[in-house]
Amino acid sequence: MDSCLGIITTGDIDFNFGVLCNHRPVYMLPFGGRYRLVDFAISNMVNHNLSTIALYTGEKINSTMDHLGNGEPWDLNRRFSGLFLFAPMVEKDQGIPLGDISQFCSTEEFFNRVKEENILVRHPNYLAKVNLTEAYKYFIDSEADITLIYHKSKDTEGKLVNCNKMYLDEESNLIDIGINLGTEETFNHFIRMAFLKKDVFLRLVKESREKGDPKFLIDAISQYRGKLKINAYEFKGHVESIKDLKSYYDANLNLLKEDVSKEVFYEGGQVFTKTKDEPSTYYTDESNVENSLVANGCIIKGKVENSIIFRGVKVGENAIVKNSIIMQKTQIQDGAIVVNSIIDKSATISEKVNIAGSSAMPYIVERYRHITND
Amino acid sequence: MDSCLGIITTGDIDFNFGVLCNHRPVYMLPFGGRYRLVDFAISNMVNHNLSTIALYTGEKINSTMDHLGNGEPWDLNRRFSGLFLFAPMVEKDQGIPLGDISQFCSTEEFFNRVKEENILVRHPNYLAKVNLTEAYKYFIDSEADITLIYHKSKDTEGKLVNCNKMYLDEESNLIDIGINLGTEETFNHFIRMAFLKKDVFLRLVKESREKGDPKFLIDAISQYRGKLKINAYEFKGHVESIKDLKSYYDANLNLLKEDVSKEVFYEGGQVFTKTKDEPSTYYTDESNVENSLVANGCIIKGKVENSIIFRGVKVGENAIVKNSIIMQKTQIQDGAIVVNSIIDKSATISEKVNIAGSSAMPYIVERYRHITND
Amino acid sequence: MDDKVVAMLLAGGQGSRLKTLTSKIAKPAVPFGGKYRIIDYALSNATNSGIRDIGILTQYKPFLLNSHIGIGSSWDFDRTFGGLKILPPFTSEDGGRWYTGTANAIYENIDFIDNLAPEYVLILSGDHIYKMNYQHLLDVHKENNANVTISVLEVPWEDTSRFGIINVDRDKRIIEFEEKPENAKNNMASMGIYMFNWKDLREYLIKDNEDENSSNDFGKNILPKMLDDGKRMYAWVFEDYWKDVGTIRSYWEANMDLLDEKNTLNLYDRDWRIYTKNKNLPPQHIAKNSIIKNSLVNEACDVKGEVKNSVLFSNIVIEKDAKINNSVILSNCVIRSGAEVNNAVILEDITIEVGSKIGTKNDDNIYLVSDEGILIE
Amino acid sequence: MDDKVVAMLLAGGQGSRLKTLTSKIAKPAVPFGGKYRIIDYALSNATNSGIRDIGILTQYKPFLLNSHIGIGSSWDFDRTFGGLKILPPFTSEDGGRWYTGTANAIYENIDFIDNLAPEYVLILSGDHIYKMNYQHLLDVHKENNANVTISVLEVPWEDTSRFGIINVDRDKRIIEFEEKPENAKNNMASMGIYMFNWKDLREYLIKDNEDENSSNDFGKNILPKMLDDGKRMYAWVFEDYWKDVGTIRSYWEANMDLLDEKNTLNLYDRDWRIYTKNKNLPPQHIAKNSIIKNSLVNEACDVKGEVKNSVLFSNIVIEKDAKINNSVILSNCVIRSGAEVNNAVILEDITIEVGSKIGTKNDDNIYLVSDEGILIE
Repeated sequence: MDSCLGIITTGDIDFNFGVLCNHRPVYMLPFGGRYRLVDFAISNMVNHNLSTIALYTGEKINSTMDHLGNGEPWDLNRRFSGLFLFAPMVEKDQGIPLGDISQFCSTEEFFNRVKEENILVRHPNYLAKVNLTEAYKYFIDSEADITLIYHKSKDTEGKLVNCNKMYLDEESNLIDIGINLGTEETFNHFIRMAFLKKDVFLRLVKESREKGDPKFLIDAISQYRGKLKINAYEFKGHVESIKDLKSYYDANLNLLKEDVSKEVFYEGGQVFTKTKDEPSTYYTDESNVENSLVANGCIIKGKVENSIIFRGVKVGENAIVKNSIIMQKTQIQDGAIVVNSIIDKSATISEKVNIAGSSAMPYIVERYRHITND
Repeated sequence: MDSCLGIITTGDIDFNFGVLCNHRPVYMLPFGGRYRLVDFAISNMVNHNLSTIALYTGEKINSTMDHLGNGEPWDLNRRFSGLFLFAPMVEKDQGIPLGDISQFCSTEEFFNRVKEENILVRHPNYLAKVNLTEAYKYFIDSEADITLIYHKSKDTEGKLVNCNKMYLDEESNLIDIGINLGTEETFNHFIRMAFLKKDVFLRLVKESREKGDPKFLIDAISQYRGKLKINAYEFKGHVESIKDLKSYYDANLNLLKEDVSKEVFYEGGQVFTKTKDEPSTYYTDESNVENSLVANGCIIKGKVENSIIFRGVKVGENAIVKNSIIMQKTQIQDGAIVVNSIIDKSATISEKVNIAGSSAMPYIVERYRHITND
Repeated sequence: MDDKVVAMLLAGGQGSRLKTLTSKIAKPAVPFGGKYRIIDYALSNATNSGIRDIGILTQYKPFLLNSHIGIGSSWDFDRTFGGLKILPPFTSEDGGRWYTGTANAIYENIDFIDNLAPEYVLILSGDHIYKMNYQHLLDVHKENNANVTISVLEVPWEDTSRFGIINVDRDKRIIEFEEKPENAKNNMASMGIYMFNWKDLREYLIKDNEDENSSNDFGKNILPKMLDDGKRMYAWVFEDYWKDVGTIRSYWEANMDLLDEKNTLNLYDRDWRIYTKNKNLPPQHIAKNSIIKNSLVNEACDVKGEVKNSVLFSNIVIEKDAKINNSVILSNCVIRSGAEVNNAVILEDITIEVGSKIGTKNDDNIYLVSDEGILIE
Repeated sequence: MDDKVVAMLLAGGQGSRLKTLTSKIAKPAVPFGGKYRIIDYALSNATNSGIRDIGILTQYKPFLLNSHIGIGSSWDFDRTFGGLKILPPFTSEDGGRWYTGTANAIYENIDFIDNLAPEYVLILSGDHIYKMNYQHLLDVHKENNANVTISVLEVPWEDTSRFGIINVDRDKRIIEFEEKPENAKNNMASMGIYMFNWKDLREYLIKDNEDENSSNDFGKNILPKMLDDGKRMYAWVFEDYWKDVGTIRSYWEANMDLLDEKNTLNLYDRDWRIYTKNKNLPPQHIAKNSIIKNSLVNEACDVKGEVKNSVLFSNIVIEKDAKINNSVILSNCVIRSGAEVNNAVILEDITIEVGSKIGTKNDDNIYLVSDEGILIE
């Protein structure tokens, strides 16, 4: 895959995540005990030997710079390729223009400079450990201009309403692409990941920019069906589409299923992230932990069940944590009870405080908050 | 200086530099053949063992990230300290607020986290190779809350009008600080560099933010005279205040004076910058170079006089470059004549084209431009 | 640190009393405490003490140690100027020379130290587990205007015959060395941590090298010689946790010590972290109906059985109905269903088969399990 | 590269014919071309060819080489996984062993290569100046389904007795080796660059190590043995610039070659850069009334005199009225006013005093100037 460039483009959906995204873009959401969402996209690409990766950052760029820095955890701290971060370009008097097309345009020089002739574009809020080597081979062998990656998703509960739905002919060429409204249980779910020839990409981007419309690459692709050879590659693994609080919560708890965590964490390459030098986790004599993922650096004295515990969390004596996501360095003090909740980092739930959300909508505690009974 | 944090804060004066600052903040202006302005501030601090340095970036952040990246050229790619970049925090519906006070406020967490108890604040558009170890010792020994660094500047030509002028008592305590209008030839020129106790810094910043005014730290300091122990340390070396095109041009050409280049480049520590792996510069049999600074990777076939030549520049046969600044990878083709000009990077001056500015106002060519006779 | 200190870390030890634990690696590379290697303690102490330049003297089976240390980035030693250098033996016109003793290893690298031009040289060993701020040692060294300052600690009287014992006057100035004395006058033992003025050390290294009868050792040659010459030599008493894991039993004990919440070797102290090469593994998974009590568990473990009073390294599978007690299990082991493991140290990549049993809950033995079988100590 | 290649770079050579140039450093560390060291060519070729893993075999006076290479970041080899490793000799239970020959150096590091699990191993030498895309060598190797492919080049017939000569059939399959033959059948010489299948090489290294009569050398032992066994061995002809700077004269010549604009070792080729440890020095200053013609000048030079047909390294002062002709001047030299230097190689940190004169414009000698005086060749 020497000749493929990786692009991570980011949607404008921060507002779907309430206080969790007050200070971070969606792709920086903590996930799976010690990661950020974006780690999965980057690691997947690195594991398939992409050596140049560009991330179009959100507006709240400081957390991104701190986490990704020079790309060292992904071995992307290279002199001649590696990780490139592009902050949104502000237009005079207009703020940041809508959509990713204008951002691609403003960094045209970068695309001209890199040697790679093909591009993989993906959205970091879709979690899918695609065998990119195989998918790329399909893209190259089929001599397509664009190969879209999709998943045959079954959705009985309407969780995937408003996702992209694709219609394909027998040879997997794209007929049409639209919005899933749930008329069929199983549909071809476009997971916002695509290979494009670089010249095709640049043509789409420039023509769309000149016309002023569409604003998003994905819409541009859909407008060019018929004019270009666009086909599709089926991904058969586990997909998460993280588009709001509920899907974020569910995607985390899905990791407690053994087959899901095997695929996400172990098969087809490691997931890399910034390391923190935490010691092992210590379980006291009184601890009682079941069906949970626990990161390092925790001290667990109480009861933890069906939960995701991030690095450096403390769960006090007789405290109970159930069906919850507890982020980095948060303290659940003695006797506190936390059920169906998401507690952002460095928060404190004081002694004997009870908090509980419903499984349909978790209770959220903002970072650095100190929740007391008063 | 283990206990001193370095802060580089940036002014809002991009518009004084015309096309040179269309795509970069002032502190990213190329300087001295292979550097950027900000390199001098960072290197000076590193040479005096400051190990945590924060740069408040301009809005056009991409060139900053590319150049400073992880801080490697300054050995600031550290795990537990090193270089921190803070992009301007955008306020909802209001854009970026005026002044550096609000930016310091938005990163209060950083100041709380670092161990250092004192702060050196400086502006990168003031070039001054201060012996910071000595100045810091003065600040500590005099038990001041704030020590301002100044230079006894002589200005007969009015070049320093509108710079900050200070009045001091015999013990170098601050009496007043204002604007130089040129009423005296020699005055105490505050070079926008100061040591502050961290708690004093945080108090100034927070109180000013609450009152809504002043917007800039320097104005806040001036308002607190009398209330705090504020004294001054005299810097006796070479100062450049780069505030517009003309002062930028002059500051570059001043490097052709042997005593200036000795001080700026050699004495009191090296200047570090991102390296480029250019080979040595090659001079042909026909070349004719006098009184110029030439960086590596150039091929000089023509005549170069009183000029600053950046890395990878080509000067063609019979071409003439005089009193000019030629930036990275620009080509001056055969027979072209360039006098009193600043040519930004990767431009091309075609064969036999003549361009010339005046010494009072150099002629500017934007980056990537191709200047022909047609 | 204000004055320049270069640390020289002796990491060539074979550690043969650790048996199969050191059959493929040097003692400093032995895994410890759930995720570390022994050398991490000395390296992290150096970083946390503000030391910027460190030379690692290697000789015996250095592969794993080299790849563990890498470019030193885990300890923030990957500097453009100075930083960490691994210093193996080398050849010159006169042919190659292996390091013949602790002092000789430093002697052969005089050029390395001269290049860094330090005021002080700190000699460390990569064999011990402790947390120490070397800045304190330097402060005392400077206060005393000493030529050398040795870090010492109180050992049980019955152990004095295993150590280099140091006798001092009331100002802690050293008046006598006793190398493994049968009847010690004192129970203050040298920890093998020396702060030298480089000028002094340099001179004595050169003299020592010229002496054909010398065994080129700090404890046996350099230090006694300096004492004979009336140099100012001081002791500094260290009072925190320190362990030389010289045997399998002491190795097992030191790991078990970590389970004691009152142990001063507090791994959770954020102001004095122990750094190590990070493997970037996923979180541990604790299954339904599993039991974990008083144990340290590292990343990528999958616990479905019972774990009590034990230290689990990374990527270990404890199957359903397996029972682990009072044991140290190194990375990548699998304990199959129904197996029972007591008082054991299990080396990397071992599978304990279904239903097998090692030790009993109350016996006094330590079992070292490697692919060469089980050693009982 | 698609298939995994590990490069092993032999950098232990003493290079004694280079006299004072190598009195303190190994030959691969000798400065060359205004800002490089000889080993930069092989290292940069490896990086530019897409090789990710490289082992550097050192033995002789490795200090400067070690600090030059550092963590390999100049060549982008400072990787978290794999990357560059310096491989000095080491000890095991059986005691220490120095590398006894080129093949033995690789044999002793079989574990290192096995860990990386490559398909191919590329043997390189750090002694030569050339630009080569090793991918081409691999392509030919794979096309021929070869066990080993050797890079060869045409040498003048009169020089054949100094080289290992390789005789091939019309398909470039090797049929005979002649080690420094008096009457060569051919003028194709081995460049000491071998692409092996690791499986094959591994087998032969082990066999060779068991053979007590072997001198453990690729050219003398491993390759002839493989030929005897009927292995598929091919030659690949390299047709660009290549120089083994074995003597002071050839060293001087190779530097002078760079001043020829038609030289194919184009330093300005941005697609095949030569990387080196960067010193971060200021630009060069060319003063009023100075003269520079047909010369390469590096950073931080201050030229006030006359420089013609010369290569100036960094931080050199040429005072007013000093004259430099046809010379190579290494870093940090000062040529005082009125001095004249012709056909010289001046080592680092030398000052040529006021009015002194080395060589004459038309003589045929090369003058090697070091702090031990002037050697004439």
